[in-house]
Amino acid sequence: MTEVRVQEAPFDAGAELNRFSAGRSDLGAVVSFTGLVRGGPDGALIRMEIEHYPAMTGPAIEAIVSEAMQRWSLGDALVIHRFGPLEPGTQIMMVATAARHRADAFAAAEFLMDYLKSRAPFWKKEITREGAAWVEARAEDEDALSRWR
Amino acid sequence: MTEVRVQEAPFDAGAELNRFSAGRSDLGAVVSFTGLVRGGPDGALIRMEIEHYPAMTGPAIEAIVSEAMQRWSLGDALVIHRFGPLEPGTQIMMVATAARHRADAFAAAEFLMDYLKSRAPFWKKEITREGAAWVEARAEDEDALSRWR
Amino acid sequence: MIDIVYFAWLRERIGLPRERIETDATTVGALVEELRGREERYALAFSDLSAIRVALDQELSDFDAPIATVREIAFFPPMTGG
Amino acid sequence: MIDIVYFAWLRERIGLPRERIETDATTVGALVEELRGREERYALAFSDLSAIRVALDQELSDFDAPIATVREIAFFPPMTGG
Repeated sequence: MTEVRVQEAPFDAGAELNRFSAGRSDLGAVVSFTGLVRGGPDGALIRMEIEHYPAMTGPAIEAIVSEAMQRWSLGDALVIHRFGPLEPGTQIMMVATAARHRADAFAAAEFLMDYLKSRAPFWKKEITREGAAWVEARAEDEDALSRWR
Repeated sequence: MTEVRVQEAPFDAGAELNRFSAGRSDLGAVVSFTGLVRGGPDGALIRMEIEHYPAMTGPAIEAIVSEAMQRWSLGDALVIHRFGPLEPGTQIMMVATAARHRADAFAAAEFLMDYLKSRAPFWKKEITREGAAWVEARAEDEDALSRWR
Repeated sequence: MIDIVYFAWLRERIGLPRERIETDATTVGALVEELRGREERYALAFSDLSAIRVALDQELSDFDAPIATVREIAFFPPMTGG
Repeated sequence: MIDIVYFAWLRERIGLPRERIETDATTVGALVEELRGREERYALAFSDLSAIRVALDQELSDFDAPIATVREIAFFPPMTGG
């Protein structure tokens, strides 16, 4: 019932949200998160590149989604994550959750994001006019996991 | 910069999300919530009707949005809420928030929803084969406000 | 003269969405007492104040609030939007 | 024979994405020690283990884990997806 997609191609977040919400007359609440490539101060970013670990990425995300489905009363969940080169302003990834009650949909979406950030095997590299640099993990992202334990 | 719309007409949540996200190369995180009309067990609901207090609705929502913009580091916020007759499965309302960091976008969207539920002047009536009944406020919705104080 | 507006089941029980009245009441609570004394449908509609919210000139308020300078009072059940 | 895969700056510092090696190491940590001893680029790449994560057969693990039955070991920096 849930859907996980790891892809190089762009996706249309609005179309995905509509498709995900369509015909859910049993579920009243849909939450989505969309992650966009920030251009950085004065548009310094030329592009972002995302590397991933193909053999692990799908199973790791599926495991995170299964955990969310067990923790909350969810009707459905969707995760799309891109890899490869990404232009500033374009979508990196999205998650969506559907539930009867909004508290479940919100909590599950935040949980999915927190775990995807720090436990799914993606690495971001930023290419600017000054050169290329791997994005460093933020301590806040690791800390964010502690609230779900 | 923020946008509040109170309308009888349906809206396209996906198109609104895309429009809201477009060209935000300064903001990396967009959260949306969409509320749908639930059909009820075995599709008992014929339709929902939403009454509102036109002179108060707009200003009340604007005040909630202003409060959210002050509390979190938000780049933008959108609220759309319908009134009048609504078919099962269709959108009742949506909120969207955009921020640099996802924690701000998530918290602000939940705050907006909690306040819209209990502080914006809308009343839902459900029309089923058995008759019409006003939806009662849930104690959980009032309780939800306490965490923001 | 003050405008009173009713919404949802309050509007249905009282049987009208809006009325303009003359009153000497100085607070919302006193006005409600006066309305209750008018007719059975008002007494019924206002029988449980814990289930009723009030807005003065489109701002949420409460039953203790003074109404001397108020132009529009709204009575309605707890909101159920979102 | 065991496959080792590297990602992000670990891949760049070591200069290859994947290699197959023969080893007598029984844990991840012992394997890392062996790699460090091979060449300067490995010593540099593995100089700060607190900045390195490990996965055994595509499951997150740690440096104490045994590797006797493992087919693929992955080394990479903390993930930065989402």
